Amino acid sequence: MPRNARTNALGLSRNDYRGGKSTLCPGCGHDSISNQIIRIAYELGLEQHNVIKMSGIGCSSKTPAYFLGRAHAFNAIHGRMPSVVTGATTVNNELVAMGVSGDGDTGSIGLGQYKHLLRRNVPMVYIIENNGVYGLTKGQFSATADEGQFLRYYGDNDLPPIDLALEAIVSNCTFVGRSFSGDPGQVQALLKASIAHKGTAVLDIVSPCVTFNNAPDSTKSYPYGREHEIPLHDIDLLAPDFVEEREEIMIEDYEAGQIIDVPMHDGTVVRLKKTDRDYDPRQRVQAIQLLEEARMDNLLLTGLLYYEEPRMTLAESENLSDRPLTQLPDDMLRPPREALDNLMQSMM
Amino acid sequence: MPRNARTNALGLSRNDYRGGKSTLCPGCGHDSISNQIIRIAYELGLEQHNVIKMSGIGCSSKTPAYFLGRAHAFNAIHGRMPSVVTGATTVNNELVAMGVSGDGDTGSIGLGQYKHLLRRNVPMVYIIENNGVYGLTKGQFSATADEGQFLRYYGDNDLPPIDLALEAIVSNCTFVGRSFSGDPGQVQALLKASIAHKGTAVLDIVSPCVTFNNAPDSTKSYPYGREHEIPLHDIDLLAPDFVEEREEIMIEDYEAGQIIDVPMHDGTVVRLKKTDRDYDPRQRVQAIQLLEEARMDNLLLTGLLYYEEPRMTLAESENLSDRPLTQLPDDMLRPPREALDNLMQSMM
Amino acid sequence: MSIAEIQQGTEFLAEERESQVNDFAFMVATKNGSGSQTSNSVLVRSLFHMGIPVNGKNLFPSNIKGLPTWYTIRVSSEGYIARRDTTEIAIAMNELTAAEDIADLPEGGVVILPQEWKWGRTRDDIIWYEIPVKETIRQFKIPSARREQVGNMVYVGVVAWLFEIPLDQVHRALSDQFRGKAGAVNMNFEIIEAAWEWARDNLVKQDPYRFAPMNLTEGKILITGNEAAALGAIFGGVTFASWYPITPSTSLIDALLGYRHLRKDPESEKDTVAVIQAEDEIAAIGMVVGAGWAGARALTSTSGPGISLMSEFAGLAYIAEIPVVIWDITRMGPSTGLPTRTSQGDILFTSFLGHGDSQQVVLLPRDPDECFEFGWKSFDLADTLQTPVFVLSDLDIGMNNWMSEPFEYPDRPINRGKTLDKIGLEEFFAERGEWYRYRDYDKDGIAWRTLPGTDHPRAAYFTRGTGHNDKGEYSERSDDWVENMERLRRKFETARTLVPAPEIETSPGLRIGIVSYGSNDPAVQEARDRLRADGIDTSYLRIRALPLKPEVITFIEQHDRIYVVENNFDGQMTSLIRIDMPQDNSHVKSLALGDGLPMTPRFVYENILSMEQGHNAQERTY
Amino acid sequence: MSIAEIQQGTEFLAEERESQVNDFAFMVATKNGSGSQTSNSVLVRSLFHMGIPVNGKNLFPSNIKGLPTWYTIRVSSEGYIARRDTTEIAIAMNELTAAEDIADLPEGGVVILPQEWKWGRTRDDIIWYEIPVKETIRQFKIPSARREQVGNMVYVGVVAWLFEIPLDQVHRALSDQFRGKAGAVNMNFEIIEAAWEWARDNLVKQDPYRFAPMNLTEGKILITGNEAAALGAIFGGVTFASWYPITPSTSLIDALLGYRHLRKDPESEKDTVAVIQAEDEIAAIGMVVGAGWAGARALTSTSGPGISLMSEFAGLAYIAEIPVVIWDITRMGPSTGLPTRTSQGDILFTSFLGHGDSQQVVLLPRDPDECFEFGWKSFDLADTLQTPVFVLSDLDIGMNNWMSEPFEYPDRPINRGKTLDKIGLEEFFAERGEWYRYRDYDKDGIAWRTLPGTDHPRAAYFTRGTGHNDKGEYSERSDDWVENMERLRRKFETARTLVPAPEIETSPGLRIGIVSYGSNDPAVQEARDRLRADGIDTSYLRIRALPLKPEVITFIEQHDRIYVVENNFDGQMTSLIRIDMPQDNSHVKSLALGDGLPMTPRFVYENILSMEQGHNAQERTY
Ligand SMILES: Cc1ncc(C[n+]2csc(CCOP(=O)(O)OP(=O)(O)O)c2C)c(N)n1
Ligand SMILES: Cc1ncc(C[n+]2csc(CCOP(=O)(O)OP(=O)(O)O)c2C)c(N)n1
Ligand code: SF4
Ligand code: SF4
Ligand SMILES: [Mg+2]
Ligand SMILES: [Mg+2]
Repeated sequence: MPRNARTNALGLSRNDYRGGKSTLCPGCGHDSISNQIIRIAYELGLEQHNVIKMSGIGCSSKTPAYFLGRAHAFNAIHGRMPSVVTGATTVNNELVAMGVSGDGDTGSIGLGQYKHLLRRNVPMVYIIENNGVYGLTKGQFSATADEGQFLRYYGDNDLPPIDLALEAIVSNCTFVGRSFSGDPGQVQALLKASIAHKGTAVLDIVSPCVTFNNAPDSTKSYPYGREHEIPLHDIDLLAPDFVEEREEIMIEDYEAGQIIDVPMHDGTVVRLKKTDRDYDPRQRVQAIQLLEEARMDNLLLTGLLYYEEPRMTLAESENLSDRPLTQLPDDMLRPPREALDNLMQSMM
Repeated sequence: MPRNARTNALGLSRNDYRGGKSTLCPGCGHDSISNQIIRIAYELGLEQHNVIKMSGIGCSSKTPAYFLGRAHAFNAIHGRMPSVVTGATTVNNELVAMGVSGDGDTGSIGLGQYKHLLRRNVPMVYIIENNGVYGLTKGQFSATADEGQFLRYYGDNDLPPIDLALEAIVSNCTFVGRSFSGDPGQVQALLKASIAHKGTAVLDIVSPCVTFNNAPDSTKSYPYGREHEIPLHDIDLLAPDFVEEREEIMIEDYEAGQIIDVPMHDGTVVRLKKTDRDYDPRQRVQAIQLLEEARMDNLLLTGLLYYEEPRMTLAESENLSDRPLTQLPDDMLRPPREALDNLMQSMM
Repeated sequence: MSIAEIQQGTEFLAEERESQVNDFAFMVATKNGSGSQTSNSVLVRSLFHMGIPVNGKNLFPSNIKGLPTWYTIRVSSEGYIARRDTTEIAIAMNELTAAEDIADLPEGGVVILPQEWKWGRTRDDIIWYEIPVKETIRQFKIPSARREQVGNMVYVGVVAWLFEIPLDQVHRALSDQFRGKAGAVNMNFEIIEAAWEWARDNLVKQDPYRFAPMNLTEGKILITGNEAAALGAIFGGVTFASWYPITPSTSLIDALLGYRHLRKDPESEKDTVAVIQAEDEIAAIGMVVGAGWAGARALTSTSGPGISLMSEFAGLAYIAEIPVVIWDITRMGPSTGLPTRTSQGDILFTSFLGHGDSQQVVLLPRDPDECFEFGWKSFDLADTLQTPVFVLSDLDIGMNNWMSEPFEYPDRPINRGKTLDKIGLEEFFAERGEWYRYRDYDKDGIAWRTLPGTDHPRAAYFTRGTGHNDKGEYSERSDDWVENMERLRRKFETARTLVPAPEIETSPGLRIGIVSYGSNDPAVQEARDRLRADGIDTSYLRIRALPLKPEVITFIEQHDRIYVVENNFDGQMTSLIRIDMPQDNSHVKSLALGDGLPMTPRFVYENILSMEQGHNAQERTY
Repeated sequence: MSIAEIQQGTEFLAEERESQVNDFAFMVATKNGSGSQTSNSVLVRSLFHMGIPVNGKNLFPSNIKGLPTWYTIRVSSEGYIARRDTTEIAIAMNELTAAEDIADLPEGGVVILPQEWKWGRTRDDIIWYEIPVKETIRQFKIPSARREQVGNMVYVGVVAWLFEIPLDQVHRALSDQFRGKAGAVNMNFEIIEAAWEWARDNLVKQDPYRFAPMNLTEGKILITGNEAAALGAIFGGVTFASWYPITPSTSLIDALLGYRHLRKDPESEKDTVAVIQAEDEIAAIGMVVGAGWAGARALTSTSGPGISLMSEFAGLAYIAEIPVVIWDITRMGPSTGLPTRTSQGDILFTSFLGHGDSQQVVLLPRDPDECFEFGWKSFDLADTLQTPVFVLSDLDIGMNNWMSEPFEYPDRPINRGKTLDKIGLEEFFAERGEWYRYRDYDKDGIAWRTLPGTDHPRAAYFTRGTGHNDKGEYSERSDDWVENMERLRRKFETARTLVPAPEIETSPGLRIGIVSYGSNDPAVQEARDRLRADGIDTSYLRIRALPLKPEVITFIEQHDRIYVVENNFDGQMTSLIRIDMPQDNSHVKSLALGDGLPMTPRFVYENILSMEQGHNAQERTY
């Protein structure tokens, strides 16, 4: 879809995908991510009434108020968004769930729920707006803060950071991306791909907090990100009609230095074009190794870090009816009188 | 110390290291682990008054009542033992903390606390008595249950198991062992080494639940363990006087197929003797790879999976006084009158 | 019996022993995990099929195998099903507790115990039957894994002979128990027969107790409260359940799984009830809140520690107005407490669950029948009120088999409350020209909601636990906050009109009233009969829900003396009554038990009797 | 002012305006994060140094930058420091709220606003001062990052000229504020001077308000409750704190970190106070429980959502008898609610925190002075009672600067309660021949404890949240359970004797009583003065702790009419009183505010006045 079209396939303008006015600090990375969501939703022609915007508590978690104003939203409690999405998507499998969380929300209080959500493969896009700090409570260390970082009241951070992408891979997440809010093109590409993914897609996006953690030596700052970001590949999204029909989804073999096509379940194809390094995101141990390297060398490697043919979603492994459970007619919600009578009879 | 000595260096008999009578099911793997704790505590001549036994809730978490009857103990609430130990060891750095937990206690409800404890490097031995099932609540799947496992009421388990040793490595734990309660010798060796370790030492011990999960096809059963256990090495503990004096603790280079000596901070040395495969537990990515292999091939690889020169404990990184904070005299607990007066003056 | 009681003595028992046919209690002491549950169930079912009103209460430890466990069975020709705290007969199968079990017997009591212990007769005021447990099973080829369980059939056979349970009833009960699996039925029945024959040939009946067929259980069923609750949920349209295992609530979910087949999608044969084991109770209620928000009928089931963990989400659901149903099968707290003992100790905490100004709606079923009823009604109520509905059952109701009338099919269609679908929303707009999520169009405090997925450009709204105006917009304005809180209070008053009314039994002129709730009902009823026999006539009000209905206060005002009977330590319902009752209520006495065991008629009877006697002694100068 | 009030009208203000010197209030409306806090603090400090009783209350949004924020400053020659809900003067620096800010002014009020808005004079019954904000700072070379903050100094200069604050006082306040950093002080002072000069040269004073030096603040300090609490903890021997960030409790921990230097180990210069940021509030209280158990003086500080999350551990600490101190700097709930608004809405929930029969000890400080006092006393109390002690402060006390007497050094040595060290234990054994952890040797419900690490072979005991006997052994026996609960009740009654007594002001013959607690105190005091001026004399009882002391009930009984003033929606203290008061209390009226703002004298005064007038109209047929 051309970017300058006035309306999209649904006849909606980009404005129709906006939300309320942001109340975040001017320049906050989170606002930029909201904008990319607005843009790709418009471009993909997302039906907002089927979208649910989910979040916890934090500056990041406020953002669902600032995009897709026509979608239902649930700004829940701190760190527990994963369970809320799990419930909502299980009872209505037609919903497209977009979750927004922070590094505190996911990495500190929410770590347990995050890991268990991933284990269950709850179908959703899970966006972590990672700034290494608690924005809303005014600048404490989060669990992704750099080791050795200094903050006025809290002194040095001597604890190693949690890598939420690595945690996702270890928890058998089948789609793990990392990006930088200062790289809107990549954020958009990953967002589009993640929406096409069946199951949980994690996007860990470095999103600087201009108020509390934007010093150039912080790995979560704009200056650092701009200087150190290393995209692993260029990402393109190819529409379904682009590729030949295939019966079964399969992953092509990787040819070094070339192109990797990752077909999604909805028919789109994520095309990864090699940049500097040869990297195939479809190898678990290699992905872990990459992150280990990134950790040791303090690199901001971005792109699709890990991808795997999606396993069953939670609703599938629970063998649930294909119809949304929220839309069952009354006669499917209450067995007939005879069913009860028979049961009672058998208990006498 | 010879095993048949009547008393140990403290003049105590092995009996003095026992606790109350176990109320677990006869044959429960957990009882065997309690016995190994009794044995090594006796052999090491542990001073029980400095030991604290910590646990959550579960059959496993009951066991501290069954060993070291002269040690203080805290049987806390389900899944939250890590935070309780963190508090206790931080305020009294002379305590030797032995935590016992279950796979449900640690892997389900407690996963967040477990990961954050590891991140903080709280000095303790963290024993997971892993049976893949909730024993005390009568046989539900835990988060370490095998994928595809079947239980009567709950059907098939379609979720991938959490590997608590892998989680530990990813969380920067510096001592990660795995064992099998049916291999008492190895359990003892690992227990001794873990007590000598400074920082969190995790022992993930497969400990069959004979009542709810002992079918031969369960990877957490006795039959399976007996058939499939592959020790990565033989482990010996060498007393401090055995080795040459060294100024600085350092890790020797690994010579393939030979012996690895891992010196501990208290002067003991953990000696690993190669068995079938060449494995050096001091390489993070290699350790992760090993676990990935174990996962794919359903192997029960046991031994010291990962070891790293310990980083600062929580109390160290907090720059706390070396004296136990619980033993400060009153004049160190309350600044003098002038201190308050001066402050007040400055606020007028 | 070593579950020592706080009430002393056994006089009550001696007094009340009106008949020795179908009017006594016995107790089976075994070891946990030894399979005695099966034997005891067989006994209960046999008696039930003989038409004798019976109850069985399992007093089990928090342990899987080996610790002492007791099972008390009471028969009553008058239909009383409350727990009796002393039993005439002890089947002492656990050597570790036998001394206490025997000591606790009343004069003239009966003990049945294994011969092989060579116990000796340590009391001469009771009747002794020594039976050959080991020897009996030795005659049979029994797989060693089964031997312990099957050994418990020996006392079944002896009991059958001694107290006259026809063997065909025992056989029928066995078939029920093993769902007709012939192998198991036969193996067990053989033992029972052998023991029966041994008893016939070797024992001399010395005691006066026996069972005789009646027809008082006809048309009745035997069921646990947790099964009933699950069944109620199935007929109430539950589509989502999330839970974390915890005794004594687990069997509710087990039953839900067991009844899921009643609700298969007829086309695909797939499930329409999602049941998810969460990683803890925070996640369990979080999922339920997400599901309820999305439009499911969602429940979770837990017990005390889980209720504590659910506090934060309960507050969110309260202020964000999400319909969810939360079962608390209460066990003894605080903290882990006594995980396998009953209690009514969560009622005060739950009714204010969540920080800040919150008040929760609570239903209080008395038995499996009401568990079934509230099982489906709770969803209608939650949807109607758009708020969490707590159902506080307890271990006694939830895990013990209760005699019950068969359940009645719901008498009204499913009520989804003020939920607008696409068409409803269009009509709403047509009628009123607007729709705002939290606007009180009907002045009952309940606003109209839409569900995610509603295909209408103005269907969406923003749900949050932070301050908002009636449009659902974020707001920190004091006036918006207060307006919303005022509407929630209006809604709570609407709730007061909608929750089940108390059951009241009274007649003009009565001056003494008993107030109680939940599982205490049988004990209160029986105590009232006994008090009546002693010339003390009482009214009775059984509370069925919070907020308290005005009837409760009126009832209390209308009586000179009120006894609030409840099974917790602090008299929590008394506190809740006082909060709603600024007028003098010093005539309200709290009769609170809180010892972990089901309420007994004796506790109620003796306490009221002595207080009333004291009162009379003071010549009404009270 | 757009923080709309539920109380209507401004008449109260007009009535009470006795003097226009040192007796009025003004309000600064700005945008959050614009640095106006500094300017407002400078104003408050200047007035304080002038000897004028002053308070400043910050009404800020839950946002980092940009949303409207208000700061109200009130001066009172009579020393009143309660919030006034209407202000005579508005410094309208936020164009988005200016319309409302201006509309809210009373007749004769004053507005100060930027010239550059070209607002026009939309009311002719108030006085307008347009000031050149942008132009003034344009004269200076100010780094762009600082420009916004420094812009706020313009109104400081104008206020100083208009209402006569000597510039040297302003300079001193600036130095305090910037801790003497000359660069910052000078830069800001230059702007202030320029604005002052502009005002002198261009404005014509038209309003009657002005400040005049007094000596009413001499020897007093200005401090927030959270700083005071931290300081109290430092002098109370805190050795461990764990917390999770949450407004408005975070600054307590920040202050603790700031004061840690007072407690360095003299030898190693290392810290003796561990402060750990936990991953959430469950972990925070878990660590504190572990530390308290091990023998530390341990605290956590949180607000509503954290209290909810702490429920389960609170119950464990209660039953396992672990001394810990939990500060709840209350904000508006339920749920996330209004995170930056004050409330007293957690008191009911907290006092029963945890499922099962639990009752918690709660302290209720009224101001920073009591925060300091309870800061150290809470540890003595927790150690003495071996139980969690909750201190319920609130956002108003915690985050606003209050005028206070300087704090008094603790008047008694540290009291570790019944803690036995090695020698103590030996003596105990020598004396009594035994020691059991939970045995009630002294019949006050409090048993003797040992700490881990005590070098004595019989020092160890087993701590658990499950049933135990008085030896600390696991027990599921009903008698053990009940015995333990009875002891805990005895302990709670001991607590009742030990917690701080209420403060009572009364004289014989008074028939009207006010009951209140916490931060409402200044409002109540001022309202009483006004009521007295209207001929309505009142007694006053200020509750300082739960459980309620008998004095509270006696006080209520002794008065004909009681007004319970509190800052929550449900009148939670009224409920707590009713629970303890079976006798008639229909003469108790709940005056509950709950709009997120600090209590005002007007709310108290007007409500009592109208009820009393209504009462008189009814000729005492009330
Ligand atoms: C239970 C609970 N504890 C604490 C808080 C306070 N709180 C609000 S947001 C937040 C941290 C937010 O950090 P992050 O998730 O990284 O989001 P950011 O603001 O940085 O985008 C905290 C601690 C809360 N709302 N609830
Ligand atoms: C908050 C809470 N939820 C649930 C329970 C019930 N519960 C007790 S033990 C247990 C699981 C124990 O499993 P695991 O940790 O694997 O120990 P195991 O018994 O298998 O050794 C559960 C769910 C509880 N005690 N507390
Ligand atoms: S405080 Fe940081 S995270 Fe929050 S809105 Fe401002 S820049 Fe963004
Ligand atoms: S149930 Fe399983 S885990 Fe528990 S004691 Fe028995 S064998 Fe051990
Ligand atoms: Mg953040
Ligand atoms: Mg387990």
